[in-house]
Amino acid sequence: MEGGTAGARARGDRREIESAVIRFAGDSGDGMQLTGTQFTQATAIARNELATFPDFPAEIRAPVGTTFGVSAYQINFGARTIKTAGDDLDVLVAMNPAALKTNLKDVKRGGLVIVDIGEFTDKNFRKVNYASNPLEDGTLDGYKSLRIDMSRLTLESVAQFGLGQKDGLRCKNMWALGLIYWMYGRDPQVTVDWLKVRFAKNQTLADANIAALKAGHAFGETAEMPAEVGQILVPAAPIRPGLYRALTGTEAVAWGLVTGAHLARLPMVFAGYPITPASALLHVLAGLKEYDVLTFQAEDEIAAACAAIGASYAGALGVTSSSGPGVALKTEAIGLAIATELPLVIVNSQRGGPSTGLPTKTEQSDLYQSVWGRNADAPLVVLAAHSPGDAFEVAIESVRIAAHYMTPVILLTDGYIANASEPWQIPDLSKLAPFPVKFRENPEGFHPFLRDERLVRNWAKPGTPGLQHRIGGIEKDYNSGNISYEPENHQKMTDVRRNRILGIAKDIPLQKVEAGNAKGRLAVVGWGSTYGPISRAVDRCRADGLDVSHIHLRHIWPLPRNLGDLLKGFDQVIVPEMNDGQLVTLLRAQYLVPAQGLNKVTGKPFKISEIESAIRDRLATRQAAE
Amino acid sequence: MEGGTAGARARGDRREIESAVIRFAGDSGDGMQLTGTQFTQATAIARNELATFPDFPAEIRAPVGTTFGVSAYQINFGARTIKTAGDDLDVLVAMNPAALKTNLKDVKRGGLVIVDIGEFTDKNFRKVNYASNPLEDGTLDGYKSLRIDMSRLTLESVAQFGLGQKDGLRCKNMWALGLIYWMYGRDPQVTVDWLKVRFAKNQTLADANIAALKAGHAFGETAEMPAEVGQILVPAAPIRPGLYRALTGTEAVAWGLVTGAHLARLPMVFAGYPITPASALLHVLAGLKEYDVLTFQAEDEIAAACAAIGASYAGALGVTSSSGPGVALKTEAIGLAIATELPLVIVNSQRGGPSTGLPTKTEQSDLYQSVWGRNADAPLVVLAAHSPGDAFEVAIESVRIAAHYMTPVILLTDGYIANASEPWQIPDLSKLAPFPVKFRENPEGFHPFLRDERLVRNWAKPGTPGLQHRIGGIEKDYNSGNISYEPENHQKMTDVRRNRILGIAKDIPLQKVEAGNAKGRLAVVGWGSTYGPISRAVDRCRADGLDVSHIHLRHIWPLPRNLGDLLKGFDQVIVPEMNDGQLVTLLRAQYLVPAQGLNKVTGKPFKISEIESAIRDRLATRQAAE
Amino acid sequence: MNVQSPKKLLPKDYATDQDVRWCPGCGDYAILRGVQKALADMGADPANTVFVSGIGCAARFPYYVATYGFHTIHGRAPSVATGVKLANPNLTVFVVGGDGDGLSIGGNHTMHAIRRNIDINYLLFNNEIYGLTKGQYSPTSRLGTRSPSTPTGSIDPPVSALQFAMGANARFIARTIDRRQDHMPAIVARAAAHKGCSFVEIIQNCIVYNDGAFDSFAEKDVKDEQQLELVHGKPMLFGKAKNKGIRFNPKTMSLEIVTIGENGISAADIIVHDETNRMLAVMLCQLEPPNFPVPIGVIYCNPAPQPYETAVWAQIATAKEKLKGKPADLNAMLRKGATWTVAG
Amino acid sequence: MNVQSPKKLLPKDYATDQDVRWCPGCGDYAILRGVQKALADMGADPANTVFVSGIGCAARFPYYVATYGFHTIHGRAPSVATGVKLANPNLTVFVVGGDGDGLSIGGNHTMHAIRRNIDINYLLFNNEIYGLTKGQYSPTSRLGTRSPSTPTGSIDPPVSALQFAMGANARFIARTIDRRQDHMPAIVARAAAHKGCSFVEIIQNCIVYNDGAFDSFAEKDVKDEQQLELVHGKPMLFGKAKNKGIRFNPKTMSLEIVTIGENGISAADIIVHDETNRMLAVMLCQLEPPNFPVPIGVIYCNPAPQPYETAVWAQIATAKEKLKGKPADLNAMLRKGATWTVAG
Ligand SMILES: Cc1ncc(C[n+]2csc(CCOP(=O)(O)OP(=O)(O)O)c2C)c(N)n1
Ligand SMILES: Cc1ncc(C[n+]2csc(CCOP(=O)(O)OP(=O)(O)O)c2C)c(N)n1
Ligand code: SF4
Ligand code: SF4
Ligand SMILES: [Mg+2]
Ligand SMILES: [Mg+2]
Repeated sequence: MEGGTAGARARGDRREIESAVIRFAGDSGDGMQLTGTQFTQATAIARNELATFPDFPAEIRAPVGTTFGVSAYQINFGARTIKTAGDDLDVLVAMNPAALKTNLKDVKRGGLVIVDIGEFTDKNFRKVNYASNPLEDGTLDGYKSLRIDMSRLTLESVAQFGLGQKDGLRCKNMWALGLIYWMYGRDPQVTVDWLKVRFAKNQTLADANIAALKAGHAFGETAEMPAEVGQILVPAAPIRPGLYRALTGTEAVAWGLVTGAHLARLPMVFAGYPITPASALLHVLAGLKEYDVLTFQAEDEIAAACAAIGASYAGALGVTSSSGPGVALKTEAIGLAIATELPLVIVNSQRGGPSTGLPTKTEQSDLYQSVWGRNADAPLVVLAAHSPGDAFEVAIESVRIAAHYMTPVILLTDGYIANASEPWQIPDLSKLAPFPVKFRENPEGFHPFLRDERLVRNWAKPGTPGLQHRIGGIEKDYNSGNISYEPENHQKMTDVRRNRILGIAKDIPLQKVEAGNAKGRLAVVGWGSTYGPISRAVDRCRADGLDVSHIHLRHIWPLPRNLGDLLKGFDQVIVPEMNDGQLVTLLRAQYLVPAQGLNKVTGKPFKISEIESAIRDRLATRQAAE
Repeated sequence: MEGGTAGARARGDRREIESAVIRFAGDSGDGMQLTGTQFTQATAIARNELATFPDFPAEIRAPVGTTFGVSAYQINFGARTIKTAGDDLDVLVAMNPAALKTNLKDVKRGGLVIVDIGEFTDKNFRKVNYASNPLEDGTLDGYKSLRIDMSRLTLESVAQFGLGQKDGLRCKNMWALGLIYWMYGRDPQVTVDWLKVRFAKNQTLADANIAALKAGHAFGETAEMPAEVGQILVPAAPIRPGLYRALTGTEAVAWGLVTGAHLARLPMVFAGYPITPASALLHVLAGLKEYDVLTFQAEDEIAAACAAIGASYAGALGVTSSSGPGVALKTEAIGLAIATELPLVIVNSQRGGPSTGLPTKTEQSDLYQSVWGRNADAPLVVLAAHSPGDAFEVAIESVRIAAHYMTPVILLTDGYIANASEPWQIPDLSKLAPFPVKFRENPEGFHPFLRDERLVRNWAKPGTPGLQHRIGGIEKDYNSGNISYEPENHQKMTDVRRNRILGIAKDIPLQKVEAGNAKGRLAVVGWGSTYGPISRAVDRCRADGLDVSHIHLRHIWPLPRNLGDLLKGFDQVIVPEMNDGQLVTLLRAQYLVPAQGLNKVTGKPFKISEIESAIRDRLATRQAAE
Repeated sequence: MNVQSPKKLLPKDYATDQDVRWCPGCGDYAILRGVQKALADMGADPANTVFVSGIGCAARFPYYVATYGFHTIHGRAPSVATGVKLANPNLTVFVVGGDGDGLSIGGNHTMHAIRRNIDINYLLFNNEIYGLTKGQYSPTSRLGTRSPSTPTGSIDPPVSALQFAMGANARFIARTIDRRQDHMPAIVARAAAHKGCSFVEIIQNCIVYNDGAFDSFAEKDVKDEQQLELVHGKPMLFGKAKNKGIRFNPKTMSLEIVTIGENGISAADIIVHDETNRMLAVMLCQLEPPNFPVPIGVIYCNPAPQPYETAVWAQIATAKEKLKGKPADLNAMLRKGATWTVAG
Repeated sequence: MNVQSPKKLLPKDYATDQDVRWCPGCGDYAILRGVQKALADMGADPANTVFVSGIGCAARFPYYVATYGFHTIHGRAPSVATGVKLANPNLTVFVVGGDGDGLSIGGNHTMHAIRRNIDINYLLFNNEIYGLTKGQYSPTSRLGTRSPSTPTGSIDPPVSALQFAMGANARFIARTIDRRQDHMPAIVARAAAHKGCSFVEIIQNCIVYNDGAFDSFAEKDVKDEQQLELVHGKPMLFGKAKNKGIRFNPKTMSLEIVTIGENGISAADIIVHDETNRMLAVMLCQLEPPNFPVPIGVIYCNPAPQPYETAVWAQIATAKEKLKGKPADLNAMLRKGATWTVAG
């Protein structure tokens, strides 16, 4: 079972299990994200498959000890394919009462809770409205628990470095990590190395953190641990040999865009305005200047979109990025790019809405906005990535389509994909086939809206002698590119805009079935970051002999040519989405298939079990009805 | 036949016909809009039914004599119900070669073309690329024509007033109007009276224009007219007795909003930013200050939407208005109104797109944007008006829903409705039932997101003692209204936002069938300004015994409760729209009915004949296939 | 303005029950304290006071003030506030926002609120950084600022909040500092009392992303030397010994620092602050560290005959005069202009 | 800037084949003429010149200039132009827009383009009205303007384009007038030659909706008395007899009109124009009719060491130095940071 301990058996000293889900939770000042990232790294090196889910608080730094200041990092790792961060927790590391309070409900019954009792003080209970000490009042009934005064032990372990109490306690996360490393038999060296680099300018801090890490590890080895805690082995997964790294969705998109631009032989101008969770893309790209990436932090999203459009007009690849509310602001500008038929990539890292909503939580509720969210008949291309690794490919594909079809492309990711990290086999980019853009250079017979057989206009960049031309948002004459208010011409241009985009369907792969048959009783159709839980849920059900298939869309618009036929081959279609039912609307309208939504809007990814039980329900109900 | 001369027969001197379509076309400086408006007025007083279509050039004042400077005004009037401005022209008045060139194709074969030969000069031919004189080169073959040197005759008629040549020629439109008044037996007095008011400050101009008008009229009476021109009688229509006025869609919306606000007992704050064709609403409302209307021209559309939202927060009815590109800019702000559950009316006078598109032309392509064009799950209410008279009612309904359901309402009109005018029986507003808003006043147990059984929150306005509260765009706790990042709460609030809007379906009329049966072979489903041509086309087909029904939607979201069942009662459903297929998508997705689009995107309204032949085609094909 | 409350409220009466969620040590806490004190000093009626904000750390402010409040969207607070004030001119309306909110995405609305002179009180918390989105540089960040979006340093010259406001035709501008609790409440109260748009820059330390950016003049130990505290009618003196002053040099048309008693400088050479002198205000806005002390206090105050909303309502009142005291008759509205009767 | 064209072009060579669609008599025609002459005078290479505009009558401009051109959306031309210039700094980029385009909806982008100091040349056609949308008042319309949206007169004080630009930290501002064909080309050429953002207000008569708004100073017969033609290094004299001048009054800190030969005034009292003096520029921007002649010419020009896009590209160049002349290796990008090998 994903996130489960099924298959546990003893091997040597260590209990062997197939997979485990651990969550580190603590105050935002406790460094839980770093802890999680380090554990991920060590786990990847130990050749487990894995997936992660970082969950930040909305506040920058909420007051210490409050529930809304809790930061958490979850990792699911195993000896077999892992596709989600896991439903329920095997182990929760709770660095304070707030972390316990907000996370305990996710621990599976019988799971292990590790707490730093040094933080379990009356003052801290009050901050989170615990009426009594949860370690004593039965709150932990039904869970295993390990109660350690990590604060004190950490301070002792770093005493020699003469740090103050505050700085000393900052090493607590490393102490906890050391202990977990011991539990799962990880080599702490990767973190030792990393600490040396990170604190290169402050030897004392490096030493203290290393000491805490080692102390935590040693504590595991030497302390009398309750039998049920013990040491655990998650054997190596059958991972393809090669060079790996941890990849977040943000890095994936950044590197994919850069790669795409290089393959298109275009310099890239990225214009953005900070917004959670999209800002990180700007940050990563800002550090890639040597790869012909120019980044521009504009005064707002509108300016960012317009600067990207200006850059495309000037012959670069214009890219802009935001999340829902920011993309909303870009709407009018995107219309201009559609009307002038300029390449433009718009990355939308979706977050919870409406309005400011839940900015740090994930959601996939901008599909409507992407496909239909513009005034007038304004078709463009919409792609969605389903994981960090996938995002790399989809970003390249976005660039290819934008540059070769002279169109805006919206690339959808979400807060989950953006922040999650997964081990990624690093591809050899020299093997990718380039798709260089050919700019118009010949003045003979030129006008800016001359089209090829795919209805794509030629791209002439300022600076080219003899190709001076004017474009704009007013309707253009099909034959000359000049302004035209002619009724029939407007119809023709509307047709061209529609058909050019629809024609892209010829240039994308047919929709494949991820798992299961191409016909059958139930298709589960997903897009974006629901990939993991759908995939696992379908696998589980299929393992039980249920006739269910998984179809996952990368191309949201235009849709793959065969999708309609594919869907019609199933008795039932359900569409799990982290929104109130958006793709399902598109599919129903397109194909008149009675697809049904399975919707979750909580700011959290689906659990496998939620999708699994929906699948079982559907098949059972139908069976009963038949 | 609508726009036809069927039923013509002689009566006295005048040839009697059932209806006629006339278009006045000339340079934008020629005053064609005024001419048309005057003729409309006189025709209404003569008790004909009528509909009009003003068509402006995109330029403010294009150079004289150019095709892109042509301004036209079309009127269809008759002795029976008139629902469109008419397909083809019985009479074209072309004040110059440019007007002839751009309008001749719309004249029906055998129709009458009246030209001012004073403008048919070589210089003017060159301006419009006429290689030869169209009056002589066969261009007018197949048409009747009346060639008059109106320029000279006008100058002669006003010679006594000592105007210069330029000012004198400005009276030409009145001369032409006089002639047409004579043809159709209209009383010029209404225009004489109007000229006196209009030129109250310039007696000479008043006199000159009146003289020109009378001269044109006299010319008809005294000149030897070709027999086929003669005098025409369009008998009075069976019009309901009462007090009438001419009503444009813009006036209708303005007055409807004011009426709605009064019925709701709310002051109104209207915040807009000029944009064609929406600006006129701001202009009309700016003149209604004494009716508790505050108008505010903001620095842009975003500021306008936000000011309206601020006004609603403060306890007024906030209204904003724009057309497609401007509404696009308001998207993020509308999301805020959705999240904070504040009343807001957004009037969208749709125009041709994408981007700047065809700003002065009509289109109904913002349905997608209205229903789906926002980030996140962000439901609101969408209403559409189908004519000026209807717009008055729909505007009132928009206010009612916004104020009583604490929600943004998008009211869709279009360039055609906004500018078209129709005779309107003036209602007695004292007979309308008020729907006063009750503000929260009791501090007992108050929080801002307390809801009633319809899920509508209470509205507490600043200034009320004891109700101080804070609202915002971040997700709110269902039970306290405070900020909440709780997963389950977000789901609950998403449900509430959806269900509150869907619940409005209980409070709107069931969908009725405009014409035809409630079941049958073909339903033609429309919305907005396609009402006229659909209605006439269905009537004609039904008169021929075809089984076709007309359904016209006012409520686009939520849809009327019975609509699904209604549509399922038809073998076929077609959806004519002046867009590339938008309502049809919504209907297919909602009801899985195989509705088909009938789309026209030319910036011009449908012709009756276009819809009629589509109906006949569908019924014939189906018959053949059966 | 209508802020008299029946019973005298204390600063703590303006606090809500919500947890304050800024980073510990953030300058925003001090500003909250200062503003709550100002409200108490003014006797502001919570029921007639509204705080409107955009998005950002600063923009969380309304949740913590026990008046009416509206946390809107990024950059648009001046527009929402304009709507509030237009709808109900009796309300005292504050706008709170950060430098990004007010000068980056919201610059245009800030500008138009100022030039339109609507009677709102804009408190701009300038920490020269984007706090909420984790530290990107802002339009007020100094050249060379290293931030996540400018890893090799920012290269666009910053805008000066106050110079910008003057360019937009401001009629009230002032500056105060998070750490100056003794100074802030009076300035906020002055802004509130001003009829028309008042613009107050409040220097705010972001302890997480821009810590210490203002220490060179804001810290206690340097403030005498590095702050120029302006008071209308008082000479522009500063320094521990109050012996340094600002003089106008007509040749260069600029202000310069002089020391009384040195080079023949006497008290008479020192400019006396005149809040109503626009040119002087423009010059004061240009005084920047490290060459000059930072001017704080009311730099410019020159009210127009009436704020915008007063004129708006006056036009409505004039229109209503037509009605001669009778209620507006909607039937009359529909019957204006040409009508005709179709007889039965 | 890279504007040298191989063969000498004439103004007419910068005209397109498109019908010019402004109202007959519109001031835009004159501006088009003036700009085409400036291009010819500068020897601008049409292939390396781009005109970017927003929406409005003014914004139709690019269609009539035989260079590259982009007619974008309302208010956003500075942003699009920024993208063009960033992508290709070798292009000479002009922005053309009306007062509504540049100061109402687009005010923020105008401000940020100016403060960022990107090397674009902003030509703002100020007709103090919304032309294209048929005559509503604009943010530069004078108080009391009756327009369709302000039937009883506008009540919001206008913004001054040039004061606004100075508030945004402009480094080049100038003004010229549609009717001053003798003056305009040189000013436009100066703007183009300036490295960094240059902002030029061009007074433009809208014959349809705001006819005569500027006649009091723009018409031929009054221009000597009502225009103050500024030339760097030359005294600020005006009047038919060139005997009136501008003097600085240090008491009021303001400019005043004096007449040479009257009240003991001599030529030495008259200010000599110094384009580089910021304070002087601010004061000049405040001179407005009817009390003062209208300053035209280059009011302020004080280039920064480098414009924005130069600094942007310099950072890129620095980053590329790491590559030591080798092409960027994407494989290296993916392999930065921690990696591990899974053996076969
Ligand atoms: C439309 C939109 N764009 C961007 C954001 C992201 N965002 C939130 S606050 C902020 C800037 C914060 O800086 P500032 O206004 O200076 O406030 P501070 O946090 O420093 O107090 C940004 C970019 C947003 N919420 N909405
Ligand atoms: C988003 C958007 N809002 C509004 C408009 C309508 N609009 C077009 S031009 C214009 C203002 C024109 O005034 P100005 O910029 O001064 O130019 P002018 O016509 O006077 O030259 C407006 C409001 C638009 N095209 N797009
Ligand atoms: S990030 Fe900075 S501004 Fe924001 S709350 Fe923390 S310290 Fe304050
Ligand atoms: S409306 Fe005014 S600005 Fe526009 S083209 Fe006509 S005269 Fe020129
Ligand atoms: Mg800030
Ligand atoms: Mg203008």
